[in-house]
Amino acid sequence: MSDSPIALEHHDPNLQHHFVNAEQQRQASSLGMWLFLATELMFFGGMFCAYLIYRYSYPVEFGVGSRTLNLPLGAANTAVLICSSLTVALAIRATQMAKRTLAVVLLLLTMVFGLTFLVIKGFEWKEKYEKHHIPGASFQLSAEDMKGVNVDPQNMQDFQQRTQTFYSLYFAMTGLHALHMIIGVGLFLYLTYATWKGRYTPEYYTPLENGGLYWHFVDIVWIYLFPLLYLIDRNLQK
Amino acid sequence: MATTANFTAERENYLNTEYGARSWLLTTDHKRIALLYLVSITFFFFVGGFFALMIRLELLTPAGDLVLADTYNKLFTMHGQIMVFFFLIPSIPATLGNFLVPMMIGAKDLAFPRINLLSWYLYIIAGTLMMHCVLTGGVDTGWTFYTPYSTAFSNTKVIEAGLAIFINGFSSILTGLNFVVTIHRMRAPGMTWSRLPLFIWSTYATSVIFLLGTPVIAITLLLVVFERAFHLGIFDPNRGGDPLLFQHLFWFYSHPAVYIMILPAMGVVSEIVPCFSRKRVFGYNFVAMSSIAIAVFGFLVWAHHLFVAGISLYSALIFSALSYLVAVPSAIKVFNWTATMYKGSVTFSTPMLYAFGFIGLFTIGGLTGLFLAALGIDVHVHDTYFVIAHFHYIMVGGAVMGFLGGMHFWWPKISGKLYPEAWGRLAAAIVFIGFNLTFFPQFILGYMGMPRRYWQYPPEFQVLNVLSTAGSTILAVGYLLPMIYFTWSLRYGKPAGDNPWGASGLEWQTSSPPTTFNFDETPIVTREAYDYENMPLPEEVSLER
Amino acid sequence: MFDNFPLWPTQASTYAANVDLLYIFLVLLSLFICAAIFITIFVFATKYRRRHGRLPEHIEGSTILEVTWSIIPLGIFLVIFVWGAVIYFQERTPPQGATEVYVVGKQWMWKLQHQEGVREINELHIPVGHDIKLIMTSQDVIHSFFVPAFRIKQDVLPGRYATAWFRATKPGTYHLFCSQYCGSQHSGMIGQIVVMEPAEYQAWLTAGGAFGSLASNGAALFAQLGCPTCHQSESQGRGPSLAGVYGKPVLLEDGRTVTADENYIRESIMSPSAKVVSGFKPIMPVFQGLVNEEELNELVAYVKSLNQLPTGAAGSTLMASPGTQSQEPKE
Amino acid sequence: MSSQNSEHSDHVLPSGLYWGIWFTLIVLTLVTAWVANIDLGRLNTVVALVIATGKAIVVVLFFMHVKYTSEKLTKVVVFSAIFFLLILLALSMADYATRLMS
Repeated sequence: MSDSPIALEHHDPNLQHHFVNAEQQRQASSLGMWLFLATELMFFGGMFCAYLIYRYSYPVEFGVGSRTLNLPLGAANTAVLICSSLTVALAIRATQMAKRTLAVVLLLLTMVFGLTFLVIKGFEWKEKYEKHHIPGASFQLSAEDMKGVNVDPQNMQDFQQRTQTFYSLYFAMTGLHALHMIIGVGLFLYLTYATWKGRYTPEYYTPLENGGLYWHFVDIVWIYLFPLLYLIDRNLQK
Repeated sequence: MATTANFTAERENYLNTEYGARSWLLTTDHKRIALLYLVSITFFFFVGGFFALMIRLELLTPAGDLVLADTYNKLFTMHGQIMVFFFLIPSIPATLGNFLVPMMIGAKDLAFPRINLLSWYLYIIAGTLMMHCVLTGGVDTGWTFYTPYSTAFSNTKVIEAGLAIFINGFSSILTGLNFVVTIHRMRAPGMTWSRLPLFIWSTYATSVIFLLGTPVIAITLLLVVFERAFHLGIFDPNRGGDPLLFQHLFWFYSHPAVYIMILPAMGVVSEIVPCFSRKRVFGYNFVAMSSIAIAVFGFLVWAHHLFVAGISLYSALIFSALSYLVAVPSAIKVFNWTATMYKGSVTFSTPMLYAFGFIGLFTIGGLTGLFLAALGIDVHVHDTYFVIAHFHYIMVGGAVMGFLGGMHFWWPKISGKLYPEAWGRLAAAIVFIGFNLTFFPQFILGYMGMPRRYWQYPPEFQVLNVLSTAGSTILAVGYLLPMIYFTWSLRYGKPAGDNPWGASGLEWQTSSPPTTFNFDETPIVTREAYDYENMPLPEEVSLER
Repeated sequence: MFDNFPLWPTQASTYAANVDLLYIFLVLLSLFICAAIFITIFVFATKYRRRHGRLPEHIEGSTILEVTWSIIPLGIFLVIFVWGAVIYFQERTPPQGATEVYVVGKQWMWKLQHQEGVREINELHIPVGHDIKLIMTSQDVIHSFFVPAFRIKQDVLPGRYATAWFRATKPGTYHLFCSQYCGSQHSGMIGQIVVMEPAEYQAWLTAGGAFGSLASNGAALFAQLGCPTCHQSESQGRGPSLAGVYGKPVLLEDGRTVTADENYIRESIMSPSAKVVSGFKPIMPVFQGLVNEEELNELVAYVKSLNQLPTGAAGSTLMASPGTQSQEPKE
Repeated sequence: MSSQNSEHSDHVLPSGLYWGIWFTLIVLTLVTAWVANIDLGRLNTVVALVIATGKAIVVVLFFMHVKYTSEKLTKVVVFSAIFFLLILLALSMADYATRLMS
């Protein structure tokens, strides 16, 4: 903070006029990004709060809903996101070491992984639609969905409604997560272009670093969504 | 001093370097953005104020005879939404905060000037959407959007209003983010944390609430929009949801939001009182830390809005107890402001009158908060006019008094002109009298049992309602006056000079109006804040008498 | 004049006195604190106002003072908390053996049912000195059952039961308000609690309600058929208000005027489009075949009973001042 | 002076570390999916959350460089965000968990 300004850095094209030096500018950006992630955490936190309370209130319904989700696809998506996080981290490392081509390749890979995730997610949603698992008038639970759970036919309507709460949260949470992924891919489109143009150097790569932080954050949200949505009472399936 | 002041108009400053709409709409200068905000929030203040007057006029008689019931419901809903989200929350932070934060800490601008402009545009987009909603039918859910009424029963424009407030939330978040980063990273050499002006401390605390609270209301309203638009079942009991969950999530933000409104006003008062007492603020550390304490404790008390809503007995006990914790730092502030005047040299200039008004009204508002936090009493007065009176004492008596006090205090810096002091004092007196006449009767009404949001009411409540309506017209005059003489002073006001109050802050050491980058050279701070013992008395103020 | 200007709500339940005592304590405490602060500010501001030749003193602050004025308020707050909590605890724990009354809130009326089977709308008759437990739910949005004279209030949520209890201490008629905003006619969702001497109450109960079973059954039927959706008390609805209409001349849409006698009411129920009231559209559904004769009689009796104000059965008769009883539809 | 403070030049982590983290995360994903099929009663949820938290911590510390940052403020931000999230979850859950008691 109290670094003395270095005369040379006033000519740095990346230094904005109102900062004293590049270090101050970088620290400001980094803090800004972390604060933004803190707000993102609270944003998803509202939904996690809803999830927690409904899962506590309707444990059986959530189990039924969870078991209808496609576990292999969910697990595959988790792996895809982890891979994309790795490529982001490696891309930043490559930039730190001034390996521009490697960085561009890794960033492209990141976007490919990101898009793969979205495509798989799309297939999952399509499957939900075909199975009438979208909340609303056409919502229906088949006998297969209800396997291993006995519900008094009298209570079936209430049961279906509460199960819809699971799907409502599922779509809200995965939908907003996917939206973050789309924004992330857009962000990386720009970052890849800027890297390719050689705008980031081992001395200045703050935007890339911040983009990486965002991407990892979105990854972490999925790391929680996966067990919370896909892995409830799986053992009752057999 | 007087001779230099004559030349201020010709000196280069942030107002005269560039002209034209483009230079304003694409500016990244925090001072110009502050003025953009000032104009926009003033607009919304008068829109919301108009709705308030309509509400008061309807309540002049017990029968619902001025407007239809549905219209009345829209009036109080949009009064609340506009005043809370489009006036009070951005009021002091986005105008005075934007203008002063960089200057007070000796920086050239906020850390992210373009993001600052973006947050104004987000505010304008949200505001336009809100006005579109108002003009094409409005919304009638109450500003609280309680489900399932908002998601399944209301047939008004809930989605539009919800999205407007959702977008506005991002504006708040970005403003808060900018402030926190600026205060951490951009302080001038020597500006240590213990030398920060108290306005900065309170703005910092406010920004923390912006960052941690606003995302929760954003997602909550988004879920309401989803539930209404896509028939998801999250809060509607007919679709498996729980309306109390909505209330939890809503108040997790909306209670701290009260502190978003009051903390900056407290910061303003903490600047005004030492200046017009010519004394260091009493107990600087305690006043600074109480701002942080209010921000943190503010997050622990939200369910005291739910005591009769059906939450468990035990959590009601917890939240009632926690609610009293917030009262302690608030009390500390009031005591310290009072003690600051002890053995000082007090003048009754307009900003000081507003500060007195703030302390008085905030004390009453805070004390009636103790009533509401007491479980047994809350059961009776919850959702009655007692609550209305209480939070208007905090939000209008507190936040708006603080805003007006701050506007009068910093107007010479913002515009370079002096407003007519006599008119200023008159307006402050009118606001104070009008306010008390409007809202004090509502405490009695509330304890009598008059519920809020009532379009018509039993005749025995009429006398108090008439008093309240009478007060509201006086209050309206009091609010119009400053707008008139501020505008007047822009052209005809006497040049203010750099430091008309002889105040100690860094913002007073630059010219009035300041240059685009605030300081010709980055200042180096060597003194404590409020070092009034070593400051000469200002000439202007002593000439005034 | 002062009949219209009371400053204190009636105390009519065992709970009310406790609440008022804490309230008075808090009012006195607030007055004391306000006086202390305001007088101190006034004294400081005048005694230390700016004078020539007197400089302010340098004072940093005082930790001892700060701690004192933090701890003392905290102690006082603790007392208020415990006091308030005790009252709340009492309010939230209904005594054993309380008489149960079922309450259903809907847009925009209260439906109440006694254990004995008597049903009431927007009105609850109860004996003085008995514990009454309300078991409440809502059909649509959140409402709130609020009786200021008893100092009780409880939100009524759809999809679950909420409870409240009270013991009335004073015979009389008290306001019942809905205090949670619930839509257009939120302020019309009011009624009254009639507290009676036990003997009087027994008489009322055996008579099947104060106005004879016919009218009150009709009232229930009126609600059950959804009539109040349109026929609201303040002529805000899609249909004309029925309060006080019986026996009065009615201007029709085609310009004729008829007297609203039993036959007109009956005809309006069975074939509504025959004689439509001026200013309204013929949108009322036909009830022929939906109600039998007995029910029809009950409905007619109910509409007639709306003339005997202030029964309050149709809603907000309490509120309307004489000038607003007009039957003109509002613009 | 400033270049020494900077994370830029002095924290280029070995790529083997990143691959190791990646391997750990993949293994933990497989483990959590596998464990879910075993009946542990209520422990299933606990195990799933512990594994998820473990994965999240690894990502934050290594991929997001929090372990290596010289900046205390980053850690403060991370902790306070988690703290306030837990307040939201804990205090609202406190209501639901005690409703049946009264």
